[in-house]
Amino acid sequence: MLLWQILIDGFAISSLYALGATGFTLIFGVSGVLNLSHGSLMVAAAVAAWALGASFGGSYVGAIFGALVALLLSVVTYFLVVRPLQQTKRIREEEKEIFILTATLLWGIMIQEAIAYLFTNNAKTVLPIVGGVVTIAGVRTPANEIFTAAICWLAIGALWLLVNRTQVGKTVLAASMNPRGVTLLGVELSIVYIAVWAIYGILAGIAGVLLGMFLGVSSYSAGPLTASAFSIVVLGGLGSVSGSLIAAYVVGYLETLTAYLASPAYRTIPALLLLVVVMYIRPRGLLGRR
Amino acid sequence: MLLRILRSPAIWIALIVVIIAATLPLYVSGYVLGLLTIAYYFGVFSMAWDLLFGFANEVNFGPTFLIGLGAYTAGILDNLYQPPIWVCVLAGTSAAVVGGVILALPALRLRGPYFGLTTLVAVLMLQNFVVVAAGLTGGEIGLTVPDVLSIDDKVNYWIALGFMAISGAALYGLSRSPVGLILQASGQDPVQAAALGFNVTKHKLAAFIVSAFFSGLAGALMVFYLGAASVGTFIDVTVGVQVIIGAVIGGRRTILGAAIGAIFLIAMGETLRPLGDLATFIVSAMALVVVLLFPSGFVGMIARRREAT
Amino acid sequence: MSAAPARLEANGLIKRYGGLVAVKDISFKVAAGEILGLIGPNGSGKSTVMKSIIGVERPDGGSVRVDGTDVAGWPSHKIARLGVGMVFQHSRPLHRQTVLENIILALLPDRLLRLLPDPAIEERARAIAARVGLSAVLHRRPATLPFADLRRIEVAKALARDPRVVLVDEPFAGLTARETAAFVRLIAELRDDGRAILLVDHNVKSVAALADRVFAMYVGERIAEGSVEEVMRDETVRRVYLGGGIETAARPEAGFRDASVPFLQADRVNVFYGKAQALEDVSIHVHEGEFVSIVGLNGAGKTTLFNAISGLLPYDGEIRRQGQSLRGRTPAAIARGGLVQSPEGRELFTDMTVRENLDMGGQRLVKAARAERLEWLFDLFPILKERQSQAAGTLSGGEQQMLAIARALMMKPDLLILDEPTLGLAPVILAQISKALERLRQTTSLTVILGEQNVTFALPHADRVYVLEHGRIVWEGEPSRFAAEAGAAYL
Amino acid sequence: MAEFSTFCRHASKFTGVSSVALALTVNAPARAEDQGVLKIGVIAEAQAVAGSSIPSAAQLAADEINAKGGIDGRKIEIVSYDNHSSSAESVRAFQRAVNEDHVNAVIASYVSEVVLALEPWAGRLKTVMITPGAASDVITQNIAKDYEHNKYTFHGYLTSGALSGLVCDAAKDMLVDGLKMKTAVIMSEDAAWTTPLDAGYMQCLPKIGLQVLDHIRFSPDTTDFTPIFNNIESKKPDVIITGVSHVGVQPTVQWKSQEVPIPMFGIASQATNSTFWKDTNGATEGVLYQGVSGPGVAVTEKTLPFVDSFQKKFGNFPSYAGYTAYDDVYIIADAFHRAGSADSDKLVTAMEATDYIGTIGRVQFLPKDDPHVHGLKTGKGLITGLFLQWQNGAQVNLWPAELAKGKIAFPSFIKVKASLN
Repeated sequence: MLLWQILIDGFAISSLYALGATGFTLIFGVSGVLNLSHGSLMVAAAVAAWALGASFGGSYVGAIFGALVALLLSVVTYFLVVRPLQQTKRIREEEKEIFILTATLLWGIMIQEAIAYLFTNNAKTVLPIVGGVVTIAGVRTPANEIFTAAICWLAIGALWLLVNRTQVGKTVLAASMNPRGVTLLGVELSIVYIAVWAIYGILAGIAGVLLGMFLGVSSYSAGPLTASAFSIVVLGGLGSVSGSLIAAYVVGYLETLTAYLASPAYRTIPALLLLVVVMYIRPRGLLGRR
Repeated sequence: MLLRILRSPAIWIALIVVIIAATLPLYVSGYVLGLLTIAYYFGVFSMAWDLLFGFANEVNFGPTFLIGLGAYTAGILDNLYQPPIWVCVLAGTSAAVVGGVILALPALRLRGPYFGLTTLVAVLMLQNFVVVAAGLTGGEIGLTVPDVLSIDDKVNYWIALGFMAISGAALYGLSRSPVGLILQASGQDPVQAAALGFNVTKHKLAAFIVSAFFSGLAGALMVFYLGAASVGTFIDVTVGVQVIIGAVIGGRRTILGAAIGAIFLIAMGETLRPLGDLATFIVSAMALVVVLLFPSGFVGMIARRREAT
Repeated sequence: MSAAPARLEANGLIKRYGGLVAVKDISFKVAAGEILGLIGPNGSGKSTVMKSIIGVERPDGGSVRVDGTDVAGWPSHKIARLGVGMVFQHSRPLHRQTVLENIILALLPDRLLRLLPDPAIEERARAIAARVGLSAVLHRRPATLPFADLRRIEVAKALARDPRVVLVDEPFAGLTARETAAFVRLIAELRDDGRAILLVDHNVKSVAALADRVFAMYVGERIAEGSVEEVMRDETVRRVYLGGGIETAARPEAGFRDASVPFLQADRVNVFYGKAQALEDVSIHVHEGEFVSIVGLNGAGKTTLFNAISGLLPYDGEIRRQGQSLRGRTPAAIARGGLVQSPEGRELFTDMTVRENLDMGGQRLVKAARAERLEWLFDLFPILKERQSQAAGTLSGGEQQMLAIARALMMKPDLLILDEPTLGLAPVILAQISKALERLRQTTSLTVILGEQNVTFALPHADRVYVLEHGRIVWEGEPSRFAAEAGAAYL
Repeated sequence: MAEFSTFCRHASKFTGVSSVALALTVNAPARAEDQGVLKIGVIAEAQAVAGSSIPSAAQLAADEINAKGGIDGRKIEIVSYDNHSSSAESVRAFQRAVNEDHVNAVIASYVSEVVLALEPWAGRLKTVMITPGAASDVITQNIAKDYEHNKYTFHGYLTSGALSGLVCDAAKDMLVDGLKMKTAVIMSEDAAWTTPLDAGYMQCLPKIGLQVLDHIRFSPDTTDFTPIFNNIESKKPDVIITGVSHVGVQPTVQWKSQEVPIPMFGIASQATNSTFWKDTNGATEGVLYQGVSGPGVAVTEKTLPFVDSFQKKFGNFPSYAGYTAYDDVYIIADAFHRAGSADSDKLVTAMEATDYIGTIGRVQFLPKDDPHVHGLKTGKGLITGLFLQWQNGAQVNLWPAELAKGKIAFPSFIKVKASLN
């Protein structure tokens, strides 16, 4: 019984983590950018969905709107913040990393503060698309929880198809392995990057909206969300999508186990400990490429 | 080279600024003093960070790990046994140094984003520890310490100013000293530095210790200014972010610039206070503009102009 | 000379990277007051030897003795303190410090408590500066200095600890004739102080002016050792650098239709890396359907030239395709325009299958055209057909090279640039690639520029040959005349 | 970035005063008698729902008093400071209030953390401070521990201990007698104020006949409450006794979305906000919470007039801290009047003698020898509090019976064994 509960709850939250981290790691893989405004994007999506859903009632409309907001923001992030830094000649290459980190961080804070200003920093919960509960293996589970997991995997699946079955996706993948090679084959890298940021935006958006339905968000969540995506991606290995997926489940279940068996108060600690250990023993993460 | 330092206008300007600053309490409201007192402590945080980033070329995302260690150790000690304040401050500082070494020793092996990452994780760990060990640390509530440096905001102001001035002089001097040179070389190109016979790891570790020393000391002192310590004030990642941004917009690799940047951030946040929640938004926006358009920061811009000639 | 006691002695040095053995049992001695030239083409392992000596790499076997002390596997800073100085090829001085400070830095003891500057050190720094000829610019910042002076700073730093052994990496790269002369004098003086000096470079010629002895390496092994003349005469060396008796099959330049407006023309192209000039007034032209080889040692500027043509580098001068300037077009646009490069190092998508790599090349072709093209390529490189579904990264070096060429050909290029296709490949593979090139030459109107340091491979396929040296075109002509006219320059 | 040092939005307004300050030493700060004005500093969380009512309510009270000619002819001036819910910023605000703006007393914050950080400063700067909303018992315990130093602090709101008592009183009537409930699980956030609250629960629940099956404390930054609810459910209690303030929306929403078949009953500060229904998309339907006030509930004859004028003036309903802040101004003013001076020590003595009918009941402070000295006295005839329930979008008061405005009712997914008589 308890086992089943842990299995089911852990699955939902892990799927959410997985979706959140996938886009994050994708961006790093292709353009080597760790986007610290990640959490803010997710929150923005959720709040947008909440605001629209509240005023027009339609949860679907709200959800889609939320995802679009994230998409928009992510593309803006690329053009306004990341790209100028990547192209400037005034910063030495080896220093660009810290600049991009700082800049995306600032950008994230701006988004977060804007949200707090416009919608206060109370926690918001998006009206779930599906309500009610179903009983699986004796565990009464909110339909929304299952819905969340399902959508997450649909999105991840879609991403997989995109990357492995379409020309665009293949190009993106190729670019992540060898940007120079792609250029020499007549592909404009800038277009690839825009595509990637767009894909990332949608993924983050969906994750954000689902989070809003599942657990609720407030502008305060932005930091923790970035942090968790960050640690998951590092745990899985920077740039390795499959790595992040695995890591997401490791973290998700670790947290759920702790919450059930020890105490909800210690939820995040074992995951952090694991992260530290991995950092020291195997810095490039579980499936890290570099 | 010592002469060069004395000849460099930076020092003289800094000296004059400090002297003027010391007279502020005579004609500035206590509220402004309180604001500057905090700003000065942040100035030290940022300078200590700049020594690591600008010279050792190591990005430490966890300045608040060191700051927090210093602050909480001092605070807890005072809370439990009420020894003289200086004992607590000393203890806090040493705790920060020890913690710094424990963090740096393994972390220095890591390259690229990983060093920064480890330091970030260290902060999260500390934060969790403080919350979990609520009995000792006051947890979410924060910690109230029985003793304070002074209840007179002028005195507090002068302490902070003096402390910042001394730390600034020390760190700046260090950065311009022979070891500073070695450190800079080690940061820029470890292979070449080693080929010149320098033990790169040793120097980076030393830099980390110095940085930890000043961060911890500043943290401990700040506790005894506020009479309270809370995660939100000393450990939260956002605090670290503010420290880093201060250093970056002030001008990395300039030490003094870091202080200016930090003070600017806090002063700005304050002047814009009437805008309420928008204040933080605008300050972040300004900082972002600086990062994007003037990557070498306030002081960096001036310095560059001088170098060009 | 071998009688003289060895200052620096490498004995049975071995270095492996995973499976590949980069250095196979290398042994040599350098006596005090002697200059040894360590030469070898790219990938010969000479740099690895150098790194093993200064402790950047940890040798897997053998010993490195400095005046008898075995330093193999020591951390570099210990080796440096024992008296081994290194002049790096790429200088990275501290940009915010003056020249003097940069030299002082090298003189500082490795102590943490060095808080106050020591006037004695500054004196020595000035002395060293004077010696390497920097006195005039002591208080300038490196950013404002010419390239030669930056190199001088490197020499000064290497001298700081008064080393008994000095390693110099590509001593004259990027220097003008006059500057080179000055450096020859400088290094000669160092020898006369009784230091042991190891010059590391690509070919005999570049160290001929200085080296008392030369030690030649090829794919990790010693191939020759002796005086400059001996090594230059050595058969193996000549084969490695010039190839043996090569039969050439050049088609006369006049025979090409567009003789009036060349298909591709580079006109007085100059490229700088920072202060170092990588290309100096390089002018070449290629006719439609012509096969042109550009031979030159690694570092001579071939890749730089190709990258300029592909639009990957900013350059001065003009590059025209059928009379139209290529300036301002993105690399991708140039590639789409049919000017395709198969780059040095191949740049494959290693985690993708062979087929996926090829499809990436053919992505702008319609399905039918792509299939037909694939057919043709599989016929050209049958091995790729078998390997279709295998990850590119798992292919052998030769197969990877074929894939790189095939991938470029998938773009249906008008002009194909092949940069170092033979790098580190076994002869049998070379034969296959050779055959493929020959077929392209016979059966297609494709224009090819082939960049090579391996003359054996470069000449047979060439209608014309350019020799590139230190960023300058030093010779142009039919392959048949190469050995006679350019061989010496090339060794 | 959240940590920028703080100060109220009217900074500029006071820079004039500051010049006066210079001559004066800090340990005996100049009170504002000379200007014939009584200054009360208000340090609160301007953007938090509960905190935002504090300055407004205080201002309202001041205006009323001034309209009636002030206290002994002296006007009352409110000086308010936004502390961004941060102890550090509150300390700075407090220092400025006393040293710079020379306030005579301070009304501070609804967050226990903040008040605890300020308490020693009230002692150091010898300035009367009263909190309209913090609940931690530690505040009063500190006074008991070192009365001479901490006597300047007053607890103007119910301590957690007191709150637990009130919850038990209500639970006795509504759950045990009304719904024949036998068992309960305590669920509270891990924060300063809940420690004594839980202790109180553990002690009084069995007394009224509710057996405590389990006691769960969770970190205030918990977002996923699934494990907690599942855990509780596996214990099969009749009711969940809550102690939540920092969190609120998330547990409520997940309680609904998981259809946890057990009612929630107890302290839920956020549920007292009128916006709570929208924030939770109506998930709060059926939530039972303790309050000191409620829409349309006339606790005393002063309650409704206050709510009306508050709403007229600010367009929304006051939070629970609003009521107390309003009363606190009157209490301080009254103490001024009786002390006949703004000298802090005289003021303390006068405050201790307070007997005042406010908006939430009759206010008296516990005497010096009490372990909760300077805390509020509770019980019949003093302060009893209310018990309300969210019923389709409205906050309906159910307890005490004489003030009840409706009957207890639960959403369909809640299984209450006993019939709702």
